[in-house]
Amino acid sequence: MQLDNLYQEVILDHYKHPQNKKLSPVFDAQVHHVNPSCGDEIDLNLTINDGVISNISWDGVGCSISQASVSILTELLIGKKIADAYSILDQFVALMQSKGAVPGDEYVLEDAIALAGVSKYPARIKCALLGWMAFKDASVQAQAKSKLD
Amino acid sequence: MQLDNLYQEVILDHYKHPQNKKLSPVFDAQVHHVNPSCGDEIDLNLTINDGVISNISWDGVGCSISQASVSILTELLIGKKIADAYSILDQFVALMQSKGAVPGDEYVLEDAIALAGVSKYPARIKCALLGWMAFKDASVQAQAKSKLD
Amino acid sequence: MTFDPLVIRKDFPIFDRKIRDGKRLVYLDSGATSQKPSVVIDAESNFYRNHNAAAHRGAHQLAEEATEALESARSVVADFLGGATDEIVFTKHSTEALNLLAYSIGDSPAGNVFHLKAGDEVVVSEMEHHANLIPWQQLAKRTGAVLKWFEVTPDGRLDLSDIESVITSRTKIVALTHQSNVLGTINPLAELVKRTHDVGAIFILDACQSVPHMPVSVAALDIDFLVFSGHKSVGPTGVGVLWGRASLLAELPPFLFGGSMIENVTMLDATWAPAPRKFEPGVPNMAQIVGLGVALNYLTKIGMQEIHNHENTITKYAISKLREIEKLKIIGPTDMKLRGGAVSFTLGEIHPHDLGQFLDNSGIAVRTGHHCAWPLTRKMGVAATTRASFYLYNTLEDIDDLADGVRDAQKYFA
Amino acid sequence: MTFDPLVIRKDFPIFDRKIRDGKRLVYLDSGATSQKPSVVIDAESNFYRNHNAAAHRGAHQLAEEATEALESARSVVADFLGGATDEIVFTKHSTEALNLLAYSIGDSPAGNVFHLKAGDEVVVSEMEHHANLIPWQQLAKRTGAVLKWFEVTPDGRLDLSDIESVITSRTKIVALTHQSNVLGTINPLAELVKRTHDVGAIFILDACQSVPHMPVSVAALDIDFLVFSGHKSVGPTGVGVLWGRASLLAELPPFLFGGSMIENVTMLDATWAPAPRKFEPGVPNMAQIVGLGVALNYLTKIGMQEIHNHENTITKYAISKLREIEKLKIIGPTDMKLRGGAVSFTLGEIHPHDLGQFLDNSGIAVRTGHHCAWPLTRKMGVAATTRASFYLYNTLEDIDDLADGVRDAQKYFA
Ligand SMILES: Cc1ncc(COP(=O)(O)O)c(C=O)c1O
Ligand SMILES: Cc1ncc(COP(=O)(O)O)c(C=O)c1O
Repeated sequence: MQLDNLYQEVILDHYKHPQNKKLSPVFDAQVHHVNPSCGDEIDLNLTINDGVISNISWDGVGCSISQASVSILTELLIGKKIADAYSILDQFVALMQSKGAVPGDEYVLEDAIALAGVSKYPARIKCALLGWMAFKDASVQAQAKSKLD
Repeated sequence: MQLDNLYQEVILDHYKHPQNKKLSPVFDAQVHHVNPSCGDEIDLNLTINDGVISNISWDGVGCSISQASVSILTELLIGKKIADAYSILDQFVALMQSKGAVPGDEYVLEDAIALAGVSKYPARIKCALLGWMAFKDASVQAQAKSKLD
Repeated sequence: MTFDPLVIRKDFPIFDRKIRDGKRLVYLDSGATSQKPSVVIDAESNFYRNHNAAAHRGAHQLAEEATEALESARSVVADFLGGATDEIVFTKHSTEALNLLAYSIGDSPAGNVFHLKAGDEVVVSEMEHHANLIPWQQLAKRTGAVLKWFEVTPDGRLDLSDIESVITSRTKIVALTHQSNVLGTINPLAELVKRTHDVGAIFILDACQSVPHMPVSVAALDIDFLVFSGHKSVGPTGVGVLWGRASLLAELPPFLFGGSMIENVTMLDATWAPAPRKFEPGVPNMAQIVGLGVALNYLTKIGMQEIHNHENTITKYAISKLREIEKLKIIGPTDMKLRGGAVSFTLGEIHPHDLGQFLDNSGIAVRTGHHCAWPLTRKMGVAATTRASFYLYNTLEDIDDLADGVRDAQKYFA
Repeated sequence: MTFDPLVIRKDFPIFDRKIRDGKRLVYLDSGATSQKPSVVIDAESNFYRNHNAAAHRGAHQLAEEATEALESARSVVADFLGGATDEIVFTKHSTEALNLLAYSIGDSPAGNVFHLKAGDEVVVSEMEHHANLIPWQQLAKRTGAVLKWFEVTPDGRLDLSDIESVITSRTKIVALTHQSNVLGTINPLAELVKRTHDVGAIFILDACQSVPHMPVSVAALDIDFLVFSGHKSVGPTGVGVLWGRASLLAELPPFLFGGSMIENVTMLDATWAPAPRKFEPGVPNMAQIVGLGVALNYLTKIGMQEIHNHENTITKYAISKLREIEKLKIIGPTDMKLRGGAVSFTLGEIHPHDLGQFLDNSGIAVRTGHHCAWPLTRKMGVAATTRASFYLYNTLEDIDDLADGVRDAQKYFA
């Protein structure tokens, strides 16, 4: 079934068993993002130590794609240097906007590669990106804060 | 030529030799009407004595249809009782809006019957009616004034 | 002529195409936009091919024909609504028509019947589409008027229990939807219009979801303004209608300014042509207006009552089939007396986006989300719903496919 | 490919029809609206037949296709103008686009770059179309800003001799036409834009009569906003374009309020999506937008420079032929360096309405009147003019027919 390209097992797994879906009480930055076209919402907390992402936690309502995507994101980015996280983010966004034209680098994107099928469903790209945009926003805020400290 | 139905000789005659085209200095009502779609303008002065139209005079710029139409109007309506003038006006308006479907009563409309061809050119109906609407307006004002007097 | 959706479908070329590698198109999204019959598509093409010129702007034959085509469409719309020809204003969609009203009302000087001063009240409801909510929020901000609203009951009806405290002597405008695009609820207008007029206010009807689907007569409803969109009424995109009582349109200030809406213009000032012209500056959306005329004639020929009866049959069947599905919850009234053919529902933990995607994969087009009525979905306690909406070309088979699809989705995401 | 209007005419089905009992159509009214090639007509039909659904509003295949069609057209328009995709806002026509600017500017709060306070100045010219005049008159009334204007010289050019006293440090907005729809005059933008930016004001270009006829690059012109209409650019009726600098669109408040232009909505308030979405509420005029994309691609394929050259040839020929006619007076510049392909004239005592009617009887479509630029015709000292306006499908033979027709009319009304 064509749909299985979109809903890969990895995605359904993350959807049913979302990782880090419990807001941690301590964080450097907290953001709330909404997808205005469908009403999906996410809260995301981020902690950065010495340029390394030490924690990402989240809560929210949304479709399997948005939930799985943020769950995968947390597994992928926690422990990474912030610069490396940005490079992964860029590759993920490029993959989403590729309309299925590029395969994506599995070595870099790991489980996130399972979301490649989303790029063929334009209306769902925003779902996949919701958590990533929240992360990006939070990281900017966290870094600005660390400069002030 | 099809066009000759529109530009009947009577019309071109009136256009070249317009009747009563010189504003009389005395009047019961004076109106200024404009055709906003083409910019044509008319001033019309009207005098009513004991319910009889004793004078209509006018000045203005406009196409042959509008000029001929008001010239014909003055010849037709001067000397008529106001009630009769309204009945002629109604018949003329009906003729203009007929899309060529009714011939018009020559006994009532006299020279104005020559304007029947206009009804087939919707964009020109307003030209033919410009003077008539000015007359109608002036007559209402003149009668209102006579009631006050 | 008996009503047969299978015959009607033949008029709509889109049903000849296939979805997602060869599946039959089950189009259940007419609440968002309707499909178009060939006669409408051809009317637009025919206008361009044979009569295209700037209407009301030329003394040449093409311009005359374009004007005639435009003005006959206007009288078709007037007849369809039971109004007068000069009471029909063409816009690009209902959204523009509602904004026209809100802006023009906001521009009405003191002394004008529409003038709003601080403390005057404008009434809407919690079930409004954003298009009939945000323009009034903005109007309230500009004028200092107060925005009030009817709440929605848990079963999806307007709560009219406190009608006298919502519509009061301070109320100037009441703007309500005829049928909710989310819940399907049809509102009881008689009582609302009466109360509105009793307090001397103006009643504006958002008829986007009713005019395409049932007989609507502005005279019988005794309302003051009505808007609907061509694209939801088997007509072209890019055309909407504002109907207004002649006496009110005469008093309402214009909204968009430009060519052919004027009486006189100098460098510093301008005066206006009579309605409807004063509301229609610029070269009109002529081909679309002509197409809309043909669309409404098409609907009239089939019969608005017949269409409504058919939708009732479909909706009743859909509700009964959907209610059999475990965990499926219909958001909105289930009593057919209170509703039209838009059915929203949730499906347990399965997100509407996922359900919609799954159905799409089977060729079934539904809409998911807040349906541009976000305060309403919030009020109903759901983040989003899945909506199936019906029209003259839908069949009972479409409903069976929908119900089967929903069950399959349940298995897939289990 | 060499430019051949006879070949191009074959793309436009309307030239297959006859006028007034069998006469050849000589269409010289493209300044009012252009004719449409089959590819454009078919693009609209094809959208309805195969891809019709509410763009940006569904997760189903048709909605995806509709969205894709809409957004590709947006990027075609952006490329055509030399702007970015997100800088393109679709409206129903230029008139709406100019009103959008005037209303949104008028709604800008203090602190916003667009905010106008009493005494600020808005500059237009005496040669503006009503669509680029009345919205600014109204804006001035609403805000207390002062409307100022460039005068027009007797030979039909903008009088820039006092540019420094017209555009001053109090100027906030300068809104001018690129090419006069009456005189054909092309305005010297470089000087005007520079002065506008020097005083820190915003430059808005009414490009209705230029974008369809010559290469126009918003980047090269260094302007801030531009509007044009699809129907004058071989595109469908019912679609127009507002281009704006991204940074300015971001700051400009929205105009029409409704669905799909929002970020969040509660009963009392709303926040907006980023541009262009915040300016496009409601189900878009999708088929028309798609048609416009195809229209601009059609023009690009032929070549905007080629089209412009062709129009120059036609216009030069027309001016020389018309000037041979006794009593005929051209209203506007006759130097080809200063003008494009719209030629207005008077013919002694013969009223334009009569001349136009006579020409129509020979199959020749021209426009007569004040052409929605009444202050201009008054300034030029004429009640009305006859206007012949040219486009890619016109031929020298069309001009010969026009000149012959004018002479015949002279005899007829002598
Ligand atoms: C210079 C100019 N500006 C504005 C307009 C208005 O265009 P539209 O009627 O398409 O809105 C026109 C066309 O009539 C025009 O020629
Ligand atoms: C109830 C209601 N009102 C207003 C609208 C807005 O219609 P449009 O987008 O055609 O302007 C819609 C459709 O989306 C609707 O369902």
